[in-house]
Amino acid sequence: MTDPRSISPLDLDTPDKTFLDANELVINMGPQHPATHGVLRVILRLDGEKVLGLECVIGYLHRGVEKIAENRTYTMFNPYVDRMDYVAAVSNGLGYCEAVEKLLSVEAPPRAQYIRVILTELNRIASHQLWLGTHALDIGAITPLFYTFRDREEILKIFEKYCGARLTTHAFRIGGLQYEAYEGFESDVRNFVSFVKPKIDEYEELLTTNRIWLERTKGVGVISGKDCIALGVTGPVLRASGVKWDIRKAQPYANYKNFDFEIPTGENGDTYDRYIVRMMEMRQSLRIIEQAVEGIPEGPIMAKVPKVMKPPVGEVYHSIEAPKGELGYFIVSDGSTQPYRVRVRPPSFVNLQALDVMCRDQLVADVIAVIGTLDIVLGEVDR
Amino acid sequence: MNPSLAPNPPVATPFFFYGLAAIMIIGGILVITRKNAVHSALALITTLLAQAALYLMLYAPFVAGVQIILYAGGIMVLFLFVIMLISIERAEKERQFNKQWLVGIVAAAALGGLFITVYTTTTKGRVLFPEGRASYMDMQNTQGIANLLFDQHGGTYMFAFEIASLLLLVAIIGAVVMAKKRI
Amino acid sequence: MHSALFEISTLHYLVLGAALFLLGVIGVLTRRNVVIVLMSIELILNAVNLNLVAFSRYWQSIHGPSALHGQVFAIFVITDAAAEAAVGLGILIAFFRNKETVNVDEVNLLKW
Amino acid sequence: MHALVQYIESYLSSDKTPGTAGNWFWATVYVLLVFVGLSIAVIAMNWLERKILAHMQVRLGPMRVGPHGLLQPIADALKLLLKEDIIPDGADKVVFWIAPFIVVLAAFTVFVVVPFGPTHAVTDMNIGILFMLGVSSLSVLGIVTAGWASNSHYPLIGALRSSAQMVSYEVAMGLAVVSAILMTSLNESSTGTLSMIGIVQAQQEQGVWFLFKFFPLGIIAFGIFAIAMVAETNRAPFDLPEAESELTAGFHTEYSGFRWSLFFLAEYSAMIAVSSIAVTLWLGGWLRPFPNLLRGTTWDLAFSFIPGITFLLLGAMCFYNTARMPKHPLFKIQTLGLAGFGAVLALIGLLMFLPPVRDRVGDIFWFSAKVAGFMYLYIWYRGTFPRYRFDQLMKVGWKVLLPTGLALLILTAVVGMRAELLAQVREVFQR
Repeated sequence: MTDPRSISPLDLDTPDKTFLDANELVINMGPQHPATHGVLRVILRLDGEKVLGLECVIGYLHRGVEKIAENRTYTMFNPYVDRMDYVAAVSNGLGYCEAVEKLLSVEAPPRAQYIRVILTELNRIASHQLWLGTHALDIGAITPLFYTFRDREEILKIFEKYCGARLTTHAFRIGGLQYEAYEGFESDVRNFVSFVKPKIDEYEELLTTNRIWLERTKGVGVISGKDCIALGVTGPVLRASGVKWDIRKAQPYANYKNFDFEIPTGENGDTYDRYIVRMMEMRQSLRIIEQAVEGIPEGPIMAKVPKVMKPPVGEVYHSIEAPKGELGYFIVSDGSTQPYRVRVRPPSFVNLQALDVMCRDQLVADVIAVIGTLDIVLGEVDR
Repeated sequence: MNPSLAPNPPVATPFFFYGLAAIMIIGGILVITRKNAVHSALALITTLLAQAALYLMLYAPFVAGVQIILYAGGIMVLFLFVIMLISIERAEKERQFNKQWLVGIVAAAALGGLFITVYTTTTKGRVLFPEGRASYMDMQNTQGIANLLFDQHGGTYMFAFEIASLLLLVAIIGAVVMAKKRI
Repeated sequence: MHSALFEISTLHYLVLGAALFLLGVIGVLTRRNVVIVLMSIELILNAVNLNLVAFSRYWQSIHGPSALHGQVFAIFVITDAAAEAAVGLGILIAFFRNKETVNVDEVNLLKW
Repeated sequence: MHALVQYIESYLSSDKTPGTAGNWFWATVYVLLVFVGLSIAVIAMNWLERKILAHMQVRLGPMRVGPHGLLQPIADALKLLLKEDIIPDGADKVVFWIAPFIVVLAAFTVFVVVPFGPTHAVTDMNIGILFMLGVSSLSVLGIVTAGWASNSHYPLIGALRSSAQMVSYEVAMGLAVVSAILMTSLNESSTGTLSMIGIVQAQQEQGVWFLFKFFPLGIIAFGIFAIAMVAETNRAPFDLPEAESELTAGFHTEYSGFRWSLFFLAEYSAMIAVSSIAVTLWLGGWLRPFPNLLRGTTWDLAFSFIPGITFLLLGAMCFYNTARMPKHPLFKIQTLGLAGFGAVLALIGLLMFLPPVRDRVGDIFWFSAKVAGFMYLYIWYRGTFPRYRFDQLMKVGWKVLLPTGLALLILTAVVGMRAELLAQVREVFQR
């Protein structure tokens, strides 16, 4: 038998014969498919139900965000980053703001840093909740979706109260925050933390020891830590494969070094481990939020930044740990008001490359589980 | 034995017989003339179900049940399954009949002639198969069959039954060996 | 004549069985598609079954209600039909995989 | 007029089902009643499933059409009937047209032998359970042909999966059923029966529901059947043939409008049908609960009030919710409607206290209540479980349920015939 990796999924020369003769049956999944999380198109090469290889076709949601950046000022581009990973808009904003701040050599004041951390971690929980709901839905459990959406609603309410938007928040400004935390922000966050803790237990009750869930996720989409590093996979996927790599610890940004939290890791690198890692990350995020909300200092929320930003000529790469992995911004400044080039390193895009490796020799149903477990957002993949 | 289970005397027998016979014959003709194998299979299913109804008319409810559950629900699903696995579009465009029309007609005519002869032969003024109508029986058919197959002292057909089970085992293994690409 | 047509006797079933049998024979001899040939064989087996059950009823009228031998035979025939269909279709699949045809007159692997 | 009354009375005092008694008129009436009742049950099931599932998932479910969405299924049905009936261009038109009817016919025909009471069945067949299994297995044909006729990849995969699944689980199901049938024959006269009514009567005579007979064998058989029947009806967690996230909608992806609603109808009536088999074989069919513990005429009388009380309670629930309706002029019609619905339910409840009605609806009520329990289980599964993968499904069917079923069958026979076996063993030792 030939090595399945030598077969290109797009090798369409061999005729698509029949089901019976389906040494190579090519099936097109997406872009309109309920389980591809938007407009991902996957071309599957199957042997019966076994996946010989697959190729992702992306770009159905391409909006040219990086090009747009070159025609906008630094401030004007800020809202656009929210549209990339729209379920974790706050993290995207944080990454961009910090990158530009690095370029300008300013630092946001402590109070702003604390509020940023709270909002970003809240957003991480929201993102993981949405992931859990849709992932479970893909595997056939419909109920967790409604549970997670119910609880995510509380986070979105806090966002709405804080900055007026629920999804594409545009919460941060370069140099700090535009809005002071509203009256009762801290108590809202505290209430949320005590509200959501038992809810996470509830999700785990539904799934963690569920026999069918275990059978569907254990040993599915296995990827080793070595492969992850070779492919550039980051985030929970990398950590579930046993690599303890979290930019919040490795290259602390914002003021994460002030907080005490752990990096959950898995061992087997399968779908179940990724599920467990994300569940534990939600708990760790709550821990960070608890610490941050206790320690919010008084003070200004905006550093001194010029009205018209003209960063010095140079380039900067800054990355943060977004819910889905390493989110990096590479910005080249030519000294004008507009960036010369902005390149985004979106975690979803890079993680999606691992799909092929993870799905080889698995079944079609597993492809869906693996797409779910990679937690991709097509807005970010296509930009 | 439950007396309330005694079947009723037959109603409108000729009507049902000719109706079902017509369904069976038309179904049979469709089976051998359709281009598309799925259509043939559906026609065959109709024939089989009509035949199950005929079994009921013959007071053979158990055989009728077996006919439905095994033939229509089992074997025909297998047929449909296989038809879907092999390409139909191509098969449909090809020539449907081989060049054995003559052989077919001759064989059919010979056999038909044989049947007619047999059915109309009279010996000593009696036809070979008299028009004996079975009287109505209030026997529990299923238990009767069970007694023949395996009663306490080893039924008449116990050995044949075991052989049949062996045959099925052989068929299972044979089918798996034939159809599986890699064992 | 009227009563002969409208009083359904064993002979009626026998004639119906003969007709089905002939249809099956014609199908087996003239069709090229193996699947349809197999289905025609099923038709033949069913014709036989019909005769068996009809005879069983006739036999019952002579030897009492427990003389169900014909029905037992019919059940054996159905068992055989299941085995035959499974093996036949298995062979068909194996054949189709090699030759990519289901035509019975191209089954000439043993010919040289 | 007098003749008519006499005719009806002659029926009421009959101890046979109309089919067995050869009563064509009542048989037709029964067929119509079963058909109408089944349609109502499917409609109610549609509403209940959406409501119960919604409440399990912290949402409200349909609330707009009628009070608490009571008229939603009717609105849905109207919508489906008015929708365009699309037949894809490449489809095999005839087969595409026939397939849903095969499924519906198979799903509805089985109800001919379902015993709602000792005399409340269309007919009582000698081979009742065999007939039910056989006819319900015919729906596979409809599903396969529907998937094939759509001439599209996803429906075809769905159909192939579906047929493989249903054929595999039929085996385990059959073994469980056979062990229950074996139990009917383990009595003094050692005559068993395949008749649905006969099976329930056997449980009555032996004084035990087969669920509890030869503990725990009965429960294991019931468990096998309960798993297999979910797979057989393609419901969660075995809903792979219509796995939404994988195959969009499985074999009926290309169907729309009326034809799609036929599949829907067939799915739900098949659920009711297999639940009826389970109730008949293991849960004592129309027999009331606790026949052994709470016996005697007093208890019989007490239990005969339960149907009426249930309906009264349902009516009371409606009135309670009427009081909770928003006090806004826009809600006036809805409030009145809910109150009216409650009044109708309460009226039915009161009717059920009348002695002649009471005596005749008790068995139907208990049968329906048990089936309703299964329906709730179906909804519960759907709200709780993820979906199996296809190889895992086959593994469960062939490697778990089938060997268990075989062992169970042998064990049931051994336990049932232990006296004879012991006698033979003793004989051998004495020799």
